[in-house]
Amino acid sequence: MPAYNASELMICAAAREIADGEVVFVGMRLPLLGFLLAKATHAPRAVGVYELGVVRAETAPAPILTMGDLPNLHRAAWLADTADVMGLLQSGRVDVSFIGGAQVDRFGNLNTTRVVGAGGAATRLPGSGGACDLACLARRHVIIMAHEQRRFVPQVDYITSPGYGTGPGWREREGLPRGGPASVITTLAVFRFDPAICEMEVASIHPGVSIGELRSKTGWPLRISSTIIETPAPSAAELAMIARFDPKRFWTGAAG
Amino acid sequence: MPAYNASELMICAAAREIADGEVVFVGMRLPLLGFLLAKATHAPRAVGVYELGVVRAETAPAPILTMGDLPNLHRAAWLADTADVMGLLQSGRVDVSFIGGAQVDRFGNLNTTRVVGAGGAATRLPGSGGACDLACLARRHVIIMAHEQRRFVPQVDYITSPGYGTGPGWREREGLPRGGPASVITTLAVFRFDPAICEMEVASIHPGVSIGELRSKTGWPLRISSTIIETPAPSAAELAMIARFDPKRFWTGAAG
Amino acid sequence: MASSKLVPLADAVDRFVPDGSSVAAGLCLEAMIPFAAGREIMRQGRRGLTLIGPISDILFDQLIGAGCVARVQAAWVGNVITGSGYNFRRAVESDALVVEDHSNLSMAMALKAGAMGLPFMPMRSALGSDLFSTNPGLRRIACPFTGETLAAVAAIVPDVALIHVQRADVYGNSHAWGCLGVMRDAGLASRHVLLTAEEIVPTELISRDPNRVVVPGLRVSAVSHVPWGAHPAPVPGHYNRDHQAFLDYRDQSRSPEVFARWRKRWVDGVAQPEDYLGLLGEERMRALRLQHRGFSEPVDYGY
Amino acid sequence: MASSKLVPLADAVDRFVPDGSSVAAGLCLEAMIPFAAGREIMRQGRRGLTLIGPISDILFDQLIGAGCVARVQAAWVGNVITGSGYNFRRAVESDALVVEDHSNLSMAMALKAGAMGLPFMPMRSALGSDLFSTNPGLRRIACPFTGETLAAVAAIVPDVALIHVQRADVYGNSHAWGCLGVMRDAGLASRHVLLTAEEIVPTELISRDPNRVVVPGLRVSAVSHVPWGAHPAPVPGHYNRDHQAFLDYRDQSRSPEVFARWRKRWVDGVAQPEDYLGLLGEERMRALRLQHRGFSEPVDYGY
Repeated sequence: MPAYNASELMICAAAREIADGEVVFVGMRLPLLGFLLAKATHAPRAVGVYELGVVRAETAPAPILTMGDLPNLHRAAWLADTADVMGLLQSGRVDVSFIGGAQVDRFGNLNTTRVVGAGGAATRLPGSGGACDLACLARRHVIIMAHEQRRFVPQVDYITSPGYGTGPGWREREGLPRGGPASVITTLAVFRFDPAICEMEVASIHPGVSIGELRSKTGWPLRISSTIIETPAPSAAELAMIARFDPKRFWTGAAG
Repeated sequence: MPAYNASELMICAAAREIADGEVVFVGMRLPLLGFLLAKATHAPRAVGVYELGVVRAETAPAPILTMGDLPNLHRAAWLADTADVMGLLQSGRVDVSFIGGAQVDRFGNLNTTRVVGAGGAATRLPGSGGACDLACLARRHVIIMAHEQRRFVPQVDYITSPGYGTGPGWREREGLPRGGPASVITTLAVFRFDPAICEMEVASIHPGVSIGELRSKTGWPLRISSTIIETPAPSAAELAMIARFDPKRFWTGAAG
Repeated sequence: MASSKLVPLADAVDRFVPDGSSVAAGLCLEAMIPFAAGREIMRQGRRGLTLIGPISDILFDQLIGAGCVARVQAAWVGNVITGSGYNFRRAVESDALVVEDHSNLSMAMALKAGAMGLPFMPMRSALGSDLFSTNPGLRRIACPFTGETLAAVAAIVPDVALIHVQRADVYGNSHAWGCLGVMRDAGLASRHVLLTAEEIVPTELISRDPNRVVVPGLRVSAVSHVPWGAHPAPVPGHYNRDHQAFLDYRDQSRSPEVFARWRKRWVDGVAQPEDYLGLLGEERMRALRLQHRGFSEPVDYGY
Repeated sequence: MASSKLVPLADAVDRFVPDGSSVAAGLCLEAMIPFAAGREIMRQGRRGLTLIGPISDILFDQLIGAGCVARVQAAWVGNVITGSGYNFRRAVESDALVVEDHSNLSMAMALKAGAMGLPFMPMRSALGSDLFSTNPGLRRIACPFTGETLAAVAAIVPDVALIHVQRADVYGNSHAWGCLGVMRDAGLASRHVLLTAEEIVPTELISRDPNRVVVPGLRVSAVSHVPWGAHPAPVPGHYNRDHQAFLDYRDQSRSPEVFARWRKRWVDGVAQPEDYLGLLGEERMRALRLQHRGFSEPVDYGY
């Protein structure tokens, strides 16, 4: 079995969340690589949408670090205004989106704005960008983040990107038209949400990770799916493709 | 004095309503020719805006009958969406606009939608187009129409394009942000509005027209400005320029 | 990788414009009007349509005269250079047609709301007008921040938008240029987009200029190759407006009888889009073709 | 006939960006960021600005670090490829900066309301989020037609928009291409538009393609010729993103002390925009220039 790191495993897991032909609001970093991997493997007809106003069905002709890099604009299917692609999102035409986060709770509420430390001092983070819009408006969204106890908290300090709020019925009451988190891909496991209670549960655990480690790094009593499996490891072919999209290992480097 | 007809006189009067450097929402027919005449004479820096999404500072390179004719798009300053140019209008960046009408009342309310005949039968007209928007949103607007008793009525059958409603304060109460009719150019006279009572009064009377004729063709007691003058007749130079813009006399033909 | 959406116009209309559809057309106002698609709808005898658009020149009048239409949501229906649309007048005056009066801005905002996935948009127009009396999609509201009175316009989501463009590939990617009217928002708002195109071109010709795409291919259901598909309306890059056709139409629509003759000659007698060109004649087409060219400067999307 | 608006960048900033202005920038999000205009604002020691924009990469962090900024209305402030913006963090955590949190969509709709002359726009985003806790321009409303809960976003009307484009004439007519973000609406919304352009070209080159105009010349107050004016952000048709500059900036902004050195070298030490190019060096510029070209197909606006 080829060597891989957590980033590469997460990219492969992200790619699997995309079905062929779906419209994907792509985002940056690992999700971008996951989208490119999906396009190159099982989802060649997936279409990428970027909040800058870009829609593209074909993979960019050269590696990119940001969605605004010129190869991502070259031979795009559509270059429009942010409002135009946000219209696709708001009218329910985006199947799946990806969001990173600094803090998450059991209902998939996500914080990328402001974290309060143990001593009460607040740390300011960059904020929503498009994350709040994706969490509110995509048909489903996938959360990707590092699994650490300070990040998996009983209650987030600020809801930047709404998950299921306080549980069943909350999104409807708030006026959100659809969606909610479908899964959470972390450095340790993949979680899915039980629709009856809107709470995440472990669906697959990464190779070499123990349930005990998972529990110790999660700030609430962890629920485990009765059908839990081991997260499939990346294949040599998948790793080769990821290397092609991130040749300098900018996102998949040692830091993982 | 050169021969001219009522259309040519009205075009000259319309041109005089445009000051140099103003942004003009142009419209069709006589107002279009009035705008072109103004550009060619005293208002070379006037900018034309057309509801199709066209902004142009230079006169079209060939005569046009409709604003969508290709010469009107050639070397335009901006080709955008209707919503974009309507945004200019709605945010108060259009100085003056021109509107035709089938019925008008003393407060400058205009009907181009539905006229009820003497017998009670309704005649359907084309409707607002952009006229309602111009009457609501331009800094001022100019009404151009034939002067007949059936058109100058005590009360219009349908307010397509609001004037001053029922008088002072009405526009503010309705929520209209600005504007109102500045003048009415007819086949017989030019009217302006007394701001104190928001009612039109004769500002100039066309050569050869009597006050009696005006009164007989107006469906309410006519007010006459104390500074009434005779409407200046078109000069030979103006007539030559109009002929250049309407070489086949499509809008300035015998029908007038 | 995608599959072709290129079909004959008759098939596209058959599939995407069933009886009772709401149909947006005339979205560039006076240019690029989808007259060929309109003729195909008449030929197929569609019934009970709702027509949606700001200003469609004589397209709506034709469809109304052919009995295809139950309802119109429009800012202006007539003949742009001659005034009244006689079929429209007859239909309204005989109560055969429901009309919801719009202004150009209210129509633009209704379609923008549809494009944005919103149930309404605010605006400052129409206040004080009688548009409120025929249009249930207009209401007065107070701004939640300033308290000002505004008009709210309900979203319009057409079943299908008929859009004529200069060039498209077989997947529905296309370029349109000129005055764009409400084409962008109407295309994004509609459940289906039916494109007619002057030219079918390779995909790379479109993707070499993605800012020129007005309605993205992923929102397009069918593409049909219809040269002169907007005649007698003008198409930038292809042909000028055929003013004479609009003047002639005034007389050809004055009564139901003369309109029936117009329809027989120009619609029912024309089985294929190509036959229309034969009827039009080469001399007339030559007179309408561009006499002066005006090419854009290329731009570079390299990396 | 119109008069020239071409002025040196220093004059444009001096005249149109006084202390206390609200300034929209970074309107294409990651591309075409007006970094040169930002440096000139720092050089002139502007104070009390409100910065407005969805995602500005490190531009806002620089202006905040230089002490120019009192308030930020933004969706995201940081360094796109490295994460946190350290000057931003320090300023917020020391209460030296007021932040109104937006999402990209709420910012787009706030500027669209400004562009359309409306006091607000509805949207379906942000509901259930804590953006409402810091942003007084967000309220919950009920749709006047459907009764659904929506968010209302108050209009933003910036005093000035800083917009970098590929080419402009001296009157403010310009072409911009690539990903356009919220450039169109922000330009239309703002009281003044200050253009910086890679190239100054004859008017006819612009008017030969009027669909390529994003912000119309009549809304532009000043044009400055600033080649490489968006560096280190990318500009389609001109140069790629200088990733290394963004990586370097992370380290150059970790503390006020190292940021002061960055500022001295890259801002205060650069009196003229041309001097910046000297500092950058020909070798670095060569590496960033386009290696692969990708020209658009011309279109014809003839008649």
